[in-house]
Amino acid sequence: MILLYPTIVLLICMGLYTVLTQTNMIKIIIGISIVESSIILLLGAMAYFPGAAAPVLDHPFELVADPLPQALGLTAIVINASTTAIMLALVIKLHNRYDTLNIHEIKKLRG
Amino acid sequence: MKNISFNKLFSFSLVSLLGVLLLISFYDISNLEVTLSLSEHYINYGVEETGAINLVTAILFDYRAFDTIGEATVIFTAASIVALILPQHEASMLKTEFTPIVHQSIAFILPFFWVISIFLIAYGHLSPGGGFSGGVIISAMSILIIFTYGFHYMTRRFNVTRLSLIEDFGALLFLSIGVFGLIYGGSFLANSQAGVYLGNPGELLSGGLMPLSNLAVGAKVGTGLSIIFISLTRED
Amino acid sequence: MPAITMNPGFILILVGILSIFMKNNKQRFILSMAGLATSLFIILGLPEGERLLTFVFLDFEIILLEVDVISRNIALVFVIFGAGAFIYSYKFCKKKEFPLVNFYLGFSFMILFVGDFISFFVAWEIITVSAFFLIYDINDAVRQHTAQYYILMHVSGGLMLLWGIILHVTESGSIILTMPERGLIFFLISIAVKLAFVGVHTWLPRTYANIPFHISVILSAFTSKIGVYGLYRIIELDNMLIAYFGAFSAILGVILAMTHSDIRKILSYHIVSQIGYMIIGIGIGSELGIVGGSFHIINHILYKGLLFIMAGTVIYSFGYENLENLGGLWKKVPITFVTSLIAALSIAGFPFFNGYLSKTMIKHSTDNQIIYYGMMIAGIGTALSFIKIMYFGFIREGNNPPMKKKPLFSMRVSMVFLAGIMMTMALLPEQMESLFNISTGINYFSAYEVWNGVQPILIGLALFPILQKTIEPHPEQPIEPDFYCDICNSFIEFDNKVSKIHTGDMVRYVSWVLFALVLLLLNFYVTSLF
Amino acid sequence: MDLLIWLIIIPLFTIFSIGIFNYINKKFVLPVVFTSAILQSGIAIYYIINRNNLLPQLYNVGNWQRDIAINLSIDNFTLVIFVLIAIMPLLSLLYSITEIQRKPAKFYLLINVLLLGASGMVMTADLFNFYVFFEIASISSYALVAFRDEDISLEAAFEYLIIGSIGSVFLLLGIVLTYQATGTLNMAMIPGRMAEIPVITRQVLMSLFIIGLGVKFALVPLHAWMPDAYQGSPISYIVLSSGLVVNVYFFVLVRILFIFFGVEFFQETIFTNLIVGWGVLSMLFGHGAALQQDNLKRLFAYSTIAQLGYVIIAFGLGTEAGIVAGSFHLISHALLKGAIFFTAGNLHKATGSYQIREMKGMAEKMPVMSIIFVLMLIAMVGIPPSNIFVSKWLILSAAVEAGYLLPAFMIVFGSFLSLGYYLRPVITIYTGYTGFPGKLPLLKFNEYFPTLLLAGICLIIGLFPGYILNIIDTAPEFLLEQSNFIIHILGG
Repeated sequence: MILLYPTIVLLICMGLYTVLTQTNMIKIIIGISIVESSIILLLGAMAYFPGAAAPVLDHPFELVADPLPQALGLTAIVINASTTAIMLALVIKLHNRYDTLNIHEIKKLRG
Repeated sequence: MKNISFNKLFSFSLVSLLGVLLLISFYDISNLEVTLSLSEHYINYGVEETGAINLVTAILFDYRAFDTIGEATVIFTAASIVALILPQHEASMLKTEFTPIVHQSIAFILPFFWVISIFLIAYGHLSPGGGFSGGVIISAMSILIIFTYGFHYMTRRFNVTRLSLIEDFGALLFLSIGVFGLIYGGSFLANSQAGVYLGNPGELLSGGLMPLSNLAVGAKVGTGLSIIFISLTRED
Repeated sequence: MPAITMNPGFILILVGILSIFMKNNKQRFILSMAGLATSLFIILGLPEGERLLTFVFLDFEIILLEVDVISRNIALVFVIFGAGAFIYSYKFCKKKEFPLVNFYLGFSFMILFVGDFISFFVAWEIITVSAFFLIYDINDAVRQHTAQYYILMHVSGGLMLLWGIILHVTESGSIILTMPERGLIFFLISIAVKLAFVGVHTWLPRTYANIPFHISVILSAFTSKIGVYGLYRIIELDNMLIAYFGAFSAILGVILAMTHSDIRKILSYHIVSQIGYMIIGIGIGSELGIVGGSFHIINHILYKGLLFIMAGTVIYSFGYENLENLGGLWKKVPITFVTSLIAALSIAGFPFFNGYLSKTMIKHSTDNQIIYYGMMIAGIGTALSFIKIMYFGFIREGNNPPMKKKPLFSMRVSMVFLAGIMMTMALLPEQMESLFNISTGINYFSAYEVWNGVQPILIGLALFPILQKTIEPHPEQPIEPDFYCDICNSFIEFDNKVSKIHTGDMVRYVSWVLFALVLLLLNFYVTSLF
Repeated sequence: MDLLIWLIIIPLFTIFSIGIFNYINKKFVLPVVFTSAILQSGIAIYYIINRNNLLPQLYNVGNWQRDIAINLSIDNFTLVIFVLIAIMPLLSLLYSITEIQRKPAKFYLLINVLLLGASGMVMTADLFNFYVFFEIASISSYALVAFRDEDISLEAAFEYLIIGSIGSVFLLLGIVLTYQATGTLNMAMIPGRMAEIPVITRQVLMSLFIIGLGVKFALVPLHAWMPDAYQGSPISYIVLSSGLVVNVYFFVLVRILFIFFGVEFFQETIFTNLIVGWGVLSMLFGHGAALQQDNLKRLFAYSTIAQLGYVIIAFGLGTEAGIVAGSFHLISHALLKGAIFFTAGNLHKATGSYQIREMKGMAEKMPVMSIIFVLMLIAMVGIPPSNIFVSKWLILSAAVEAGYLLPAFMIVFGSFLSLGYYLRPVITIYTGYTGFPGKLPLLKFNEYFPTLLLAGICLIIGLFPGYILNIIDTAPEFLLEQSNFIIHILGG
């Protein structure tokens, strides 16, 4: 538990660093996915208490994990997956048009 | 070259500074004394109010069903966007030829996938699972089919148009469940509050309209993700 | 007859809208004249000193009609000159110009009678916009530049006015047009731009010398006078400083005028100088001074308009306006010569012409020696520059340009009409004073006053042969870059820099987002330490 | 009557059923889309007209108790956006009939998703539900930017997607941390819990919200996507974006900041100065970058950034007058910018390009559109009697009243800068005609009607601002007084 927050922060930083330094568009998308996943990890971590049971109450429990962050996490996963799908679709299309995956070569818009 | 390394250095310092600041605030927040009133209500009264023993499903399909319909819209939109952005082409990106062993074993496995997905959807309110997980497994089926038997095999049976019709009907089903709540319960997406028979918690037919919602969402998510995958794999 | 209580500006605005739908120039002309006649009728019947036509806008009371002596007299002369200008120019006005001129006139009338800051500002800005479209021309790059310069200058002035009004309104809570309680300097800057005070006068010669002559007739007669009227309405200071500034403006304008040789440029710089007289009158702040200043506005509208009409006729008939190319015109266009001689004598303040009356009034309103001698010097300069125009343009037998077209009948009518009105006014000083509800007791035609009036002209005549080298006509550039162009260029430089940092590099944009977040967080964390 | 839920149900039905209608017969699509758009406008207008006896109104989704349910609410501040919901989508759809020739059904679907997101974001009183609607609106925006399927639109869409995702990640982080810190997602219950949190933590949450939402309404320096996105996307989308969606994002940020943290908190922590300064920066930067754009769409994108700067200043003052002024500017800018974009699109029909230098001599070919364009550009500077004049007047007097003299003066200076760049299209359009290849296309009813209608509305608002001011003058009650909002959501 003590390493939980550093891990999440490390993941966020890794993702952002990937976005900032990589030139391959797919890798940039991977970076963004890492950041998004780390926040879902944060949600999951929030739900958990030491010794808590899963929130499926087929019989009474002393301590139950918080079900709300799990539900939120599920929603967030779906949304992130959709965004990632759109990103990938755009990358395919951009690759068709510009014939490159290097983000620095896609610079028609400026000024 | 010098320029690039400067860029990396800048990015590294920026990101690490951000990391330190975030870490401090994470610890600040985790040290707070918080009463989780919302969750307490769900845990204490969830089962008796909604009739579902899986609290996550109870939240997703009853307490916060409004979120879920939004989320379903997101998937729906994403599927149609991907189909819009990527044009219809004939050939497939995946040209791998597999041996008959693979073909046979996949054909053997697929019915189990089907059963699992139906189980997850139907028992969503009773055990871990639900419309989303079930839908994902349905889409995994279509991914497997495309991988092993090829793109044409899949599109001969289910092309995108037909899949999106199924998706449309799934979504409309979910919406009409919401409108049912509006008519009988006085509020959009009212489920257990609409006076629907909740059943005994733990039985298959419990939780009011929840199994039906799960079914709608399962159909929607499964077809939606399949559309996304099919569209992404098509290429010149 | 029952009087119509109505702001006469609205009639002309309505006429402007209607004239869009008219078929030819004659119909538009008749419509405009009818509009002016209606306005004249309305102006004569307006009750004085009441606040009428009020309604509420944004919790403020808008006063659309508030008449006093000076605004009514200026409005009367606006009507007279408007009629003259329409007669002069209706034959060759373009289709778009009729509505625009009518809007321009309409809002000029409106601004004379409004009683609150908001409608004052509205009219002030719309005058600028309609003048912009009058100056603008679709096929002429010089006029496009001019129009751009004009609107940038005037809108910046207008924004200063807005800022001043905002400061005043938040301080006092009322928008009635009075002496501002706060932000006086912004009002002054704004008015200075409008009335082409020295330093911000650059738009004036640039504009009036580059547009078609019939439009410069209209613009020159009204624009800067509205500024002076604004000065009279807003600034109620008996502050000699303003009068000194006026004297300074009068002298500097006249010096600039002498060094140019395009007729319209000389006339334009002369506006700067004559505005100085009006500022002196209003700056002195005594009743006589204000009446003198506003009487000078009236006179100036007439004779400066007539002079611009003269310049227009010369351009129309000969195609040149640089004095270098002109000479010996008096035989060819005698009516123009005679009427413009009357105007030139008026502007120089020669006795028995109307400029003399108002100049004498202003002189009498103060004992201050600096202003007296300043006006004297300005008078000498005025005399010199009009001797220059008259001599080089009409009398000198130099290169006699051939006459391309005879001046139109309508042009001659308008010149005679305006000259006649001027002479009538000049010879009836008592009636003029009664129009302003004032009795000065000055005997305008006594030998002492006449001698005082003639002095600068005689000095000018004496100096003319001596200074001939410096005021000899020379060719001129249509547009000269100046200080304000440099300011604009520096904005463009700044903009280049801003625009250059958008390189199209997505990663850079992402790093901006992160940078902003880090900066925000750091700011909060650092401030929390203290 | 609880009509507000229909603002969600109607677009949802349209979204889900449009594919089926398109499959059965393509002729059904337009009537369905327009019926739904008219119904949505009608609901918005119904609430605007009956504001005195209906508002504030609360809707419990799912009929749960108020503290655990997702609530939808309409109060007087929401009406600011409802004015736009009533006007913009219908006109934008009308305009799109001729503009969108390729896959119109998809376009209508995406526009409806955008509308759903916008109305959901405005009405919801639940933080996570807001995030869902936020993503709904964002996702459809990304696709609409890419809709024209040109190189630049794809590039812009990808750029917008990357920057937008980074923004929404921080927004999600903010929401998650808020939940962790307060234990609730109900917007009305958060303020009470928030007051017990240490100041620095509140400020961290605040900055996460600002960055997450600031990306969307192009707060400098998070604005870079906006000009690029506008350059490649259809006019109908741009009008809806700059006329409604961007304003919605801003609206929500304002609501979150004022309700969660409270105006006293800003004044204690000098946050007001920061936000006003940021508004000034945004405005000057937008005006500066617009000065030499050659593409009309880019130019107006930068000008939108700058105009939102004014709104930021006005709201940042944190006074009642400031909020009314900011709301008024939000509305009047949206309407006028919509009209300007429509006109630019109409001019584009003749030239086939949005480059200003290609528009030479348009005045001779399309005199009516040109004169409207020019008048609207001049109105945009704030020359009376335009609605922008009224809103600038309100903002200026609010700022001076609150003692922010320098920012107020910068607004005046910014107007001067904006005149500089609005003059360039004017000058070019009214410059010597060089000749177009081919015949001039005739404008159809659905192309000039929205333009003229919006321009007319702007003029009417400029002359009689009371119509709009009457609607929004009670808006500050639900923003400055947290207790009003809390009582409204949770009950007495």
